[in-house]
Amino acid sequence: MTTQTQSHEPQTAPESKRLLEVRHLKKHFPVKAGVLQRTVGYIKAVDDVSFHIDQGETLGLVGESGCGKSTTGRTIIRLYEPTSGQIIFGGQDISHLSERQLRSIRQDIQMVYQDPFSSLNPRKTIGTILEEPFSVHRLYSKKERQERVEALLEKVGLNPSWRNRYPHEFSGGQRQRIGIARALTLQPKLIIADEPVSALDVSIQAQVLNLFEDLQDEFKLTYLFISHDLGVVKHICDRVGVMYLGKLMEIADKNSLYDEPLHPYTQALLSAVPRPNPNIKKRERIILKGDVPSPVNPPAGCVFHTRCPMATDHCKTNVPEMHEVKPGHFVACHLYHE
Amino acid sequence: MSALLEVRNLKTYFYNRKKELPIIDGIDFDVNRGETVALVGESGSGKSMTAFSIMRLLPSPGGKIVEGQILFEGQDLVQLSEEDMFKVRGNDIAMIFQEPMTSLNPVLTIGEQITEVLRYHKKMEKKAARERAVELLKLVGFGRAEQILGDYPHRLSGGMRQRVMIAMAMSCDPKLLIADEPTTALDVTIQAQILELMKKVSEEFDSSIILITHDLGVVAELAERVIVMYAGQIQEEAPVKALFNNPLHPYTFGLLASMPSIEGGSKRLYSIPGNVPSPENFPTGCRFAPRCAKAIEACYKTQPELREIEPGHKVRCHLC
Amino acid sequence: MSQIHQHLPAPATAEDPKAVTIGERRSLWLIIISRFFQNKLAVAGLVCLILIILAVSFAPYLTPYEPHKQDLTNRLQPPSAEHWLGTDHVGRDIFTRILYGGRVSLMVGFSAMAIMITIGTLVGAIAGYYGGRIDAILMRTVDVFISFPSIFLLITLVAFLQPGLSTIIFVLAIFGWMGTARLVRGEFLTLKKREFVLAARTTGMSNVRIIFSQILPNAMGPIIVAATLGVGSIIMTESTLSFLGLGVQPPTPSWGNMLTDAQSVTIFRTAWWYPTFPGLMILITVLAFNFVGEGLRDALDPRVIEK
Amino acid sequence: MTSYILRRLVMTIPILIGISILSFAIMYLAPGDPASMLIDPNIKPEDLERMSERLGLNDPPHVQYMKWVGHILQGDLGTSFIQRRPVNDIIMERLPNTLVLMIASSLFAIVLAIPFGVLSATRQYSVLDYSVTTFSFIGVATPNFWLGLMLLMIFSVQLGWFPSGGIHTINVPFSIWDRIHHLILPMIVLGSYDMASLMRYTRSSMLDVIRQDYIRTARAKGFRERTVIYKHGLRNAMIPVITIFGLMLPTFIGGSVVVETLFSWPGIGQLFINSVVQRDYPVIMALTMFSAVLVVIGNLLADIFYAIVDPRIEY
Amino acid sequence: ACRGEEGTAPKDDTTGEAKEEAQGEAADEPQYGGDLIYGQIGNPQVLNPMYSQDAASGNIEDLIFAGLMRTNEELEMVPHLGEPVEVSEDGLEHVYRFYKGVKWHDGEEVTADDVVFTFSIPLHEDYDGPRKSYFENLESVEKIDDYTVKFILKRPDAAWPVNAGWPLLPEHILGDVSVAELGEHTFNRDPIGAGPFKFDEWVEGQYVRLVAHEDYFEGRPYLDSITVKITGDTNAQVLQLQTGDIDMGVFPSEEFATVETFDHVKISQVLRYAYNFFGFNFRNEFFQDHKVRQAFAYAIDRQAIIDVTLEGYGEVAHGPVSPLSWAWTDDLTVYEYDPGKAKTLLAEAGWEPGPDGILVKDGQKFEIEILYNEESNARRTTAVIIQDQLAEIGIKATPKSLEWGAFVDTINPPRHEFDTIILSWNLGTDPNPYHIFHSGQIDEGLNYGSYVNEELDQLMEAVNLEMDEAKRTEKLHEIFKILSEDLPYVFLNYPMENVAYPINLHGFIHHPSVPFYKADDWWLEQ
Ligand SMILES: Nc1ncnc2c1ncn2[C@@H]1O[C@H](COP(=O)(O)OP(=O)(O)OP(=O)(O)O)[C@@H](O)[C@H]1O
Ligand SMILES: Nc1ncnc2c1ncn2[C@@H]1O[C@H](COP(=O)(O)OP(=O)(O)OP(=O)(O)O)[C@@H](O)[C@H]1O
Ligand SMILES: [Mg+2]
Ligand SMILES: [Mg+2]
Ligand code: NI
Repeated sequence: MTTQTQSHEPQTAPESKRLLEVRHLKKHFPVKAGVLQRTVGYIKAVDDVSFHIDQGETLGLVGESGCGKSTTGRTIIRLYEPTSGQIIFGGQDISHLSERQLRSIRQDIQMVYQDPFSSLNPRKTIGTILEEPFSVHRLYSKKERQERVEALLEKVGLNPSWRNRYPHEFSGGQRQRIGIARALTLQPKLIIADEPVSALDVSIQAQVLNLFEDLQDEFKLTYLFISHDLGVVKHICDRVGVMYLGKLMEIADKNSLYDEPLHPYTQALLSAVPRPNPNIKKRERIILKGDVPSPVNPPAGCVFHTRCPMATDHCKTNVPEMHEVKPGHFVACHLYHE
Repeated sequence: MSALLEVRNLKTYFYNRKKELPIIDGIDFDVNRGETVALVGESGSGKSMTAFSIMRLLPSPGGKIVEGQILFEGQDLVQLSEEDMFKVRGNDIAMIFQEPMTSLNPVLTIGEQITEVLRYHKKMEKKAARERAVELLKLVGFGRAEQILGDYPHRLSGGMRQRVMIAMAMSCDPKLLIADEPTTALDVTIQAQILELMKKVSEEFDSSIILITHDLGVVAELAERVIVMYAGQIQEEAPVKALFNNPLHPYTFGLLASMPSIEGGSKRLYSIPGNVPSPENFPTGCRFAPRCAKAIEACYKTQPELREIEPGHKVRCHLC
Repeated sequence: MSQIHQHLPAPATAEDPKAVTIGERRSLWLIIISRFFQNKLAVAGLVCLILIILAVSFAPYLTPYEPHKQDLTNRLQPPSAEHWLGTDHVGRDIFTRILYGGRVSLMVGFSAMAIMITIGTLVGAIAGYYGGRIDAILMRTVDVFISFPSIFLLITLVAFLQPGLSTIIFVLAIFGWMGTARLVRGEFLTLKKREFVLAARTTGMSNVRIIFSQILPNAMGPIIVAATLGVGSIIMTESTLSFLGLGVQPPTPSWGNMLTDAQSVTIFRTAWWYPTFPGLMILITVLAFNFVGEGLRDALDPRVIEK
Repeated sequence: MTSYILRRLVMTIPILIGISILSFAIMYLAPGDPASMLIDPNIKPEDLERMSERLGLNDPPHVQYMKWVGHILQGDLGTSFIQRRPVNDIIMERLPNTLVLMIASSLFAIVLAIPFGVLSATRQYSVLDYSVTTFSFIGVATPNFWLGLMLLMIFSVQLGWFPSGGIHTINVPFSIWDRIHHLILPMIVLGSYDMASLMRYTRSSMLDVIRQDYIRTARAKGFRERTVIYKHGLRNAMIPVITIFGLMLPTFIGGSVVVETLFSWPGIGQLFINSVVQRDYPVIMALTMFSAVLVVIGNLLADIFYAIVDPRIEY
Repeated sequence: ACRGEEGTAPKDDTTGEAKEEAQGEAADEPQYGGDLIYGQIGNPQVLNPMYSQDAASGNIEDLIFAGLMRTNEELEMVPHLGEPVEVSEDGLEHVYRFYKGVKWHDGEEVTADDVVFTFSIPLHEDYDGPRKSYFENLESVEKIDDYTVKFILKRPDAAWPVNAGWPLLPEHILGDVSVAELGEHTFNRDPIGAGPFKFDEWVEGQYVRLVAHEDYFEGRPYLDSITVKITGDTNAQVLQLQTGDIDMGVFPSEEFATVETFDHVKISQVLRYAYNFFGFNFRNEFFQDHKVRQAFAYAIDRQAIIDVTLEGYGEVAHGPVSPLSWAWTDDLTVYEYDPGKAKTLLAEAGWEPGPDGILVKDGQKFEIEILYNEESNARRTTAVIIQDQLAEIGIKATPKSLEWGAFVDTINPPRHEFDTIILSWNLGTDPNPYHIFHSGQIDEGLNYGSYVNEELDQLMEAVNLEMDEAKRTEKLHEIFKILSEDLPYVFLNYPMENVAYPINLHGFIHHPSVPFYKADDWWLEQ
């Protein structure tokens, strides 16, 4: 397939509103084996992914475990060196900046993590944790920092007088709020939230989701929201991308995607979600065969063809390109392409 | 016909540094033959401990059944000798766990782990046990069942391991299967496979199932009756439809309302304030009162009783 | 679903900070200390150590004798009211020498431990954090040192170098840091993947600062345990070197070299107290360090703290 | 598996090079040489010079090192300065004695440590557990030379149950009982430390294992405690213990220095001390190298064994 | 054993007088048979007298090999396999004849070829053993007939019989071996000699077993075998003596009280032909002052040191000559223990107590190191006692021990890095302490302390040239007197050697330097 990929770029907004644009991003982790521990192959954790996020928008990334959601997020924030591709943030290509050059960018992109237990340094009080970004960037005086920390705590619904407490004194939901507060300290433009509510109970999850929404309104934040819970994504996102084995399968406006999923994988995924409603008639459920293949040796052609109920021989050999099938609705599937 | 399992006023306490923690504080429920009952509730509400109490596998030292009866086919498991309990576990009552990754012994092959149950409880010959194991594995959807027998667990994916666990649990035709969050660790597509499988298995073997989960979606799909637990107590018990359509307890309300659904819109979610209390400081009065939006004075003072409001629909709330 | 929303009052209280209860207020150290104090053996060990440290610190007030003062007319006297633990082969008071020897033994133990832990921590931290080639080189170095039968090297080095406390300390430390390095590396390998470290990196924190202010404090538990157990094992190794005639030099007493002096069949036969008490002191002290170390290991277990 | 073993073997090469450089450096920098250790008015400096020349001690260090390594690669550990014969011969004559002692001690350690470690884990907080724990703590805290002296004094001198040294009685025909009789005390002294630590490792490893999910699974299957512990627990518990055992080799070698001195046991530990005293560099270097290789091999074996026991290890 | 002591005394190179000999109850007739296990601490190196340099090997070589001459109990050289017949007038040619019918262990006869062969070895340029200098005075050796040989010396040497007694090696076995390879020849671990005992078995690190040489020219030894068992250290030696793992052996005086209690052994004691001393380094200006040295001599309680370190088994020494020696004199300056006098002397020398009690002179504190080697408990204890006794008079001494190799390296030229040392000298045949105190021996020799005394230098040189026995003795006495007065060392003591041997062993003579002295006469009462 030699189609000009540029033309397939999702284009829903004028360039000026674009906060982040990811082009052909690849992240391959080497797999070492053998006598000399030579690199014998690569885990193609992210394999040619392109998308963009506009200012003030929330983009959701869904997909099964191991499909490369977190890797995408972490590569964007440059925790990983991208193997290839471009990450354009605020018009600047940050994909190959050095650690020093990244320092200023770092203030603009922040991350919220999944595990409320592992994401806070257990040896530091939350006050210190929240002040750290300031001290790294040498911002504000000591007093000012304190005030800001207290204000932030208040913002995320925690009592400012708890600054001197340690993370272990908080429940999971509260910790997640602290994690969000930390992401907010440097007043970032983009927040990458990697499964921020997956570890929480429903009632707590709702609290945190609401907080995300409130903060977005208040600070005009842009989110890249990673989750495997289709319900959560539906609730909070404007647009949703579906990933499978390191590739983006479908990306569209939320309603368009949920109401009319195009990609067979998206369809299967949606049908697999149990509905908390015993009244509806038992739906026809698409049960996918087998497991996700290993990302070390992803299937040739369309990576989904091994499990796809509609796969043809064409799918086994040809990699489908992203196409805009409906306005703003892109899908990488041969079914919708010629 | 009496129920397969009748739990009567079960109290399980933990003794921790001389403190007494009422992890399970007087629960009553029945499970009928062939029925699937779901136990839902937030983390720490005592779901797993209920299951372990039934299996008499409470962590020791520390956990202890202090009161109540667990009548399984009329026989009180609490009074049973350890020796007799060996015959019940894995045979009459089987259990599968949340973590398929760690619940299989990493150094024994799948075959060994399945056949050992058969040989132990059913006194099968090696060969017969093997054949039966192959049968079971096929039943849970392994095409190349013979091959799987010789594999070690680490070679299998999470979904495959959970299927092995189910095969293992079903190997002795248990009358009751306790599934403790069997799909929580799995992806939706795999979860769908497993749920499908559990439905199939419960029909095939005509077993009763206690399904422990906190995912209301799963409950709606699989269960016939639902028990909502909170802070070691049953707050509401109802047939599945009644519960979803007409939740009586504010806690149940809360749970349902705070769930973002793929059918829902992006309206603001309802959220239950606060956190689940820890057993060390359960409130006096209604245990949910501090988080309850509708709590009245009485709620903080006296503990409500579990009352049957409608046939089959019980609730523990002063307001109903 | 929408029905339910209607049933409910507005979720006004949801974000009210005051309504949110939080767990019992206990500082980290309090938890650790209280856990430590539940362990009877550890407490016994700690009490022993404190007593020993106090005793050796206040040695001049506890005994009228001087450690080097000989009394050739009172050689090898059995324990008595005057000499609580008897006297040695040149008539020195054994109790006194045990006190002063304890100073030396503990000093050697603590200083060698400090050096050893510092080297080990640095090597382990760098290897674990940076990984890749640096890790490979450092870890091969560790392997080299570990594969060396350390006692051989100790003997050779101590024999060949100028003797003296600092040599002993140096040599003991040089061949004791590898365990710590491996341990710290292991900790760093897991900790560097923890999300709070990633968070620190995304704020733009420098690697050095991440190593020292983010990761190291979290690896302190195992390091403290290693340090505690290390003091004990160093005291024991020093005594073994003394046994081979290579330990702390007389007349400076150390528990090890007191045993060396007592290492004669005749003394064993006729003056049992002479080899017995220094030996017991080594045993008790090492035991106490082990108890405390194990107690700390349990108390500092992060699995417990973080829950 | 072969590739795994090969890889481990390749990894040992830099280690061995490092070890050889380190042991050479230490010897090279050491003061004194075997020739100069004689104080004898009849031996003149020219004699010493002549002898140093013969021993190759006057070459520049890298030449000496390369020569030495070259010989080692050909399996030639050099010629003892003192005994004037191949180091290979000397080591081979003494090695069996050390091996016998080490094997006996490790068997002694394993045979006692594992069952008691398991018992004390499964009966946590019982009297047995406390006794085992106390014993193992004391075992780890007792300097082995002191233990050795005490045992000698009590069992050999006071009670006369065991001989006080040597590996067999001289001037009597070979008898296996006589050998065992001589072996017992040194075996206990050399093995006690490792027995104690092995016991503790077994105990804590077992305690760890019995909290695992798959043990819960085994219990849920209705197995008796014995099956649960020995069939499902033990093998898993042994996995970390095996690595520990590999790491214990150096302590055995180190301990042999002390034990062989105490019990006049003519093994390589005793040889080592003698050689250090006599500045017999070829022997010292050969022995350090040799025991380092032994340790490396021990670790290699432990790793391989580990890979065999633990199916999760992919090679 | 102490190698510091071995150095100066090649084992059969001594004359003098054994002070005491074991009183074998020689009432009964000697009996043949019996095996003796002799415990020895050191591990022998090579069993070839041309190459071995340790006492452990030397002792065993005494049993296996024999030479033309040997030492007797009085430490005099006496004929053994042969005898001196003639010395040329210029003293350069020594003719020796030896007896007929002396057999090697393999049955061959010992001939003049063997003698020529043996003495040619150290003269050969390829010879790489430690003995070359021993024979530097030998020009050549010639065979006169099968039983007569002639040694031709470069300079006259009254002590030649000592060297002439060097153990013989068999020419018929080693004759074809090139001298360069001799050192590594397998013969050295499977030797054949003409001595009373025949090599049987050597198990590395364990024992060397010797059996009676049936054809020994003085008659078959009574014992069937002697096994020299290597015990490794003194504790093991004593313990094995107790448990009967060894029958006989030397043990340190500290263990006397224990060995005394054993019923199955007797103890024999004899002064060793050696003395312990405390030496000054004259490079340290403190010690240039005679008064300071005298103060040291007064401050050190030498009897106490003997009592503590040797359990009283030794004699106080005042000079560098042994009571066993023919050159012994008691006309020596004696400094009795008197710390008061020591203080006075130091005060006279200008040393005043400082604020901390340590003496000070010209702003310098009197702080010194006592260097010694970690050799035995006794050595260590000596250091500690001296340290304490010096503290009494206001001198801060710090004992410092070094392992032997490092020790020698430190005190040897060119380093001379010490203040004071504790060491001991074994005494040689020649009582002239030339090697130790002559100023010419500073840069290469044993005068570690760099002691210079011109008068003494002249005297010692004169003794070397003096041929007249009486005048020689007189001069020697003068030397000893000066040394005991001038104190380059504080002479400490002459230690005793203790040997435990089975009660049924007869014929044992406790020789001060040859452990297996006339072992062919030893017999066990069955
Ligand atoms: N640092 C790494 N080194 C090697 N492989 C990695 C690394 N991080 C991730 N991977 C691999 O890359 C693939 C994608 O992982 P990633 O964590 O991005 O998935 P994910 O979609 O976030 O999954 P989850 O839902 O489990 O978080 C996985 O196969 C994973 O094993
Ligand atoms: N070994 C133990 N010692 C003390 N308390 C325990 C122990 N195990 C569980 N608990 C407590 O028992 C209570 C109930 O736990 P349980 O595991 O039954 O909850 P659950 O409803 O299964 O929660 P989850 O959804 O997280 O599995 C919790 O408060 C927990 O802290
Ligand atoms: Mg992820
Ligand atoms: Mg649970
Ligand atoms: Ni709704």
